Amino acid sequence: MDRHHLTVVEIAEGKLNPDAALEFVSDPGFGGITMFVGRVRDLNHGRDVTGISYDMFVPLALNGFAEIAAKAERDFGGKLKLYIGHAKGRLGIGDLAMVVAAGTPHRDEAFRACRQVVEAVKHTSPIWKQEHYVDGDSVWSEGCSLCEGHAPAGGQAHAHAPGHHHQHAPEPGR
Amino acid sequence: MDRHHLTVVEIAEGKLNPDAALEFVSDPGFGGITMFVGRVRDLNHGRDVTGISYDMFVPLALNGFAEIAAKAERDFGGKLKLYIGHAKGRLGIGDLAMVVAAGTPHRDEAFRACRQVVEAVKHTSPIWKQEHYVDGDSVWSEGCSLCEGHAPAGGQAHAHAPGHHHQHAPEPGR
Amino acid sequence: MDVQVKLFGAFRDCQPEPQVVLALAEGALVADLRAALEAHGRAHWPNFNPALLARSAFASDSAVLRDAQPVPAGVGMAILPPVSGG
Amino acid sequence: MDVQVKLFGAFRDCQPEPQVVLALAEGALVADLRAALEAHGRAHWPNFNPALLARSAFASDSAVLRDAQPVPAGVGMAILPPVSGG
Repeated sequence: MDRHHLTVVEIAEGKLNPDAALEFVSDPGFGGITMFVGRVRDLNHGRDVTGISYDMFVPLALNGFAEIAAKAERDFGGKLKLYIGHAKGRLGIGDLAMVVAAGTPHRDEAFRACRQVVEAVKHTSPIWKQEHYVDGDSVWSEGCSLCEGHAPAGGQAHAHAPGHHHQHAPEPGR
Repeated sequence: MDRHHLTVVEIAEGKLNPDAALEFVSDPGFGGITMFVGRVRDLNHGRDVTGISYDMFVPLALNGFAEIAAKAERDFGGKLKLYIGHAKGRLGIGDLAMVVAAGTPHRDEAFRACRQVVEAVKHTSPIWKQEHYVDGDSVWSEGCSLCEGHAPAGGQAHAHAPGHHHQHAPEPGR
Repeated sequence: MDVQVKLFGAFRDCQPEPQVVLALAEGALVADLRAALEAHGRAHWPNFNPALLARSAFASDSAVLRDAQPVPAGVGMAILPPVSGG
Repeated sequence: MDVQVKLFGAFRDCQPEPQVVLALAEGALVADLRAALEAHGRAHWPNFNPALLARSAFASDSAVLRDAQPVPAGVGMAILPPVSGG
């Protein structure tokens, strides 16, 4: 699946590279590229954040990225290149947690594919974040359950609206 | 309006820089950045394209970018940084025609602001493109009329849906 | 008064120079400017396309002006064919 | 059979080691693995949160497994709390 680049970057070994993502999804036949960059922000629910640790079950996460990419390819007609990258480890404020880029012939598909992939990664990937606060406290974020009844089988994105926010699950890094 | 960077880049003098756009819309309080990059593609409506010339009425275009940014700021609550850049002159295949980036605290606003701005720039900015073909022919693209009855006064985006394509106006560069 | 009109898009191909100067009565409206440009085009431009002019807007440096508005004095104008940016 | 379960997210804080090994009967289902992990948690983890376990899924390296499915033999398993990537 060389039209899709799927990667997990251990922060101790490197950083996510938006330029590489843009480059990867470029093609002489593509007029539109949409990219999302998720960064660690300094404040969440009124608490001063010093950083976020991302824990991840890497083989399953990469498997899930491949399913997400395959679904996007079906949904957007095959003329699509995708880059899905996520960071792992302890990140500071402003560090890049996630980079998703989609290249397509026309812009509408690029926007929609990028959005769909970002939501699927956030709602189905085995990734957990622990927020670290100025006062020394740390809290694991609540999130989307992968149990039946919460998510469909097959690891695909469940039916959250794009703007969905969990009542039970604030999304601290975003 | 230092939260918004609005620029027209003459291709003879430089290129649009996606890195600079990402950098500009970054902020310690922002968790989401969405960027759109429009590139010249090699084929349109079955004709082999060798390049596109962008003609532009620069002062009015920059004025329009400022109106588009002001509207986005109203619509997305003020916590928003925007970069709007467009190229001018004769571009080759793969050259960047347009870069729009939006940074916001949460990703939903970043996606929606970026999309809204891209559509507004495409539908209301005084920018014209002339496609150049392998056979030496050149054609000015049809597009959105700015006359009353076609577009509202005030230079804001008219009521096209995001996925809108003109029947009378193929969008060759996208 | 003389009004300079900058040409854009397909109007660039009507003549080598990027603008025309048209004579209008004092207090002329944008509709009068449109009529004057149409008369000029029919008289001087072999490839003039009246249908394109009908779909084109007039603008100053800072705003699109409607047919019922007066042509501002001492300001350069522009003729804007349908746009296709990005 | 012995089944290794890797711990993720908040379960990381239950013990220093990143996995537990649980003894299950041959042919055990994921539901049995869930019960065994709950018993282990109640017995050994002072900060064990049964409500979190109830919202957590079990998975192999390649797929999330449902409670009615058998635990695959000879494969490492993982306990996945609700996810919050990105």
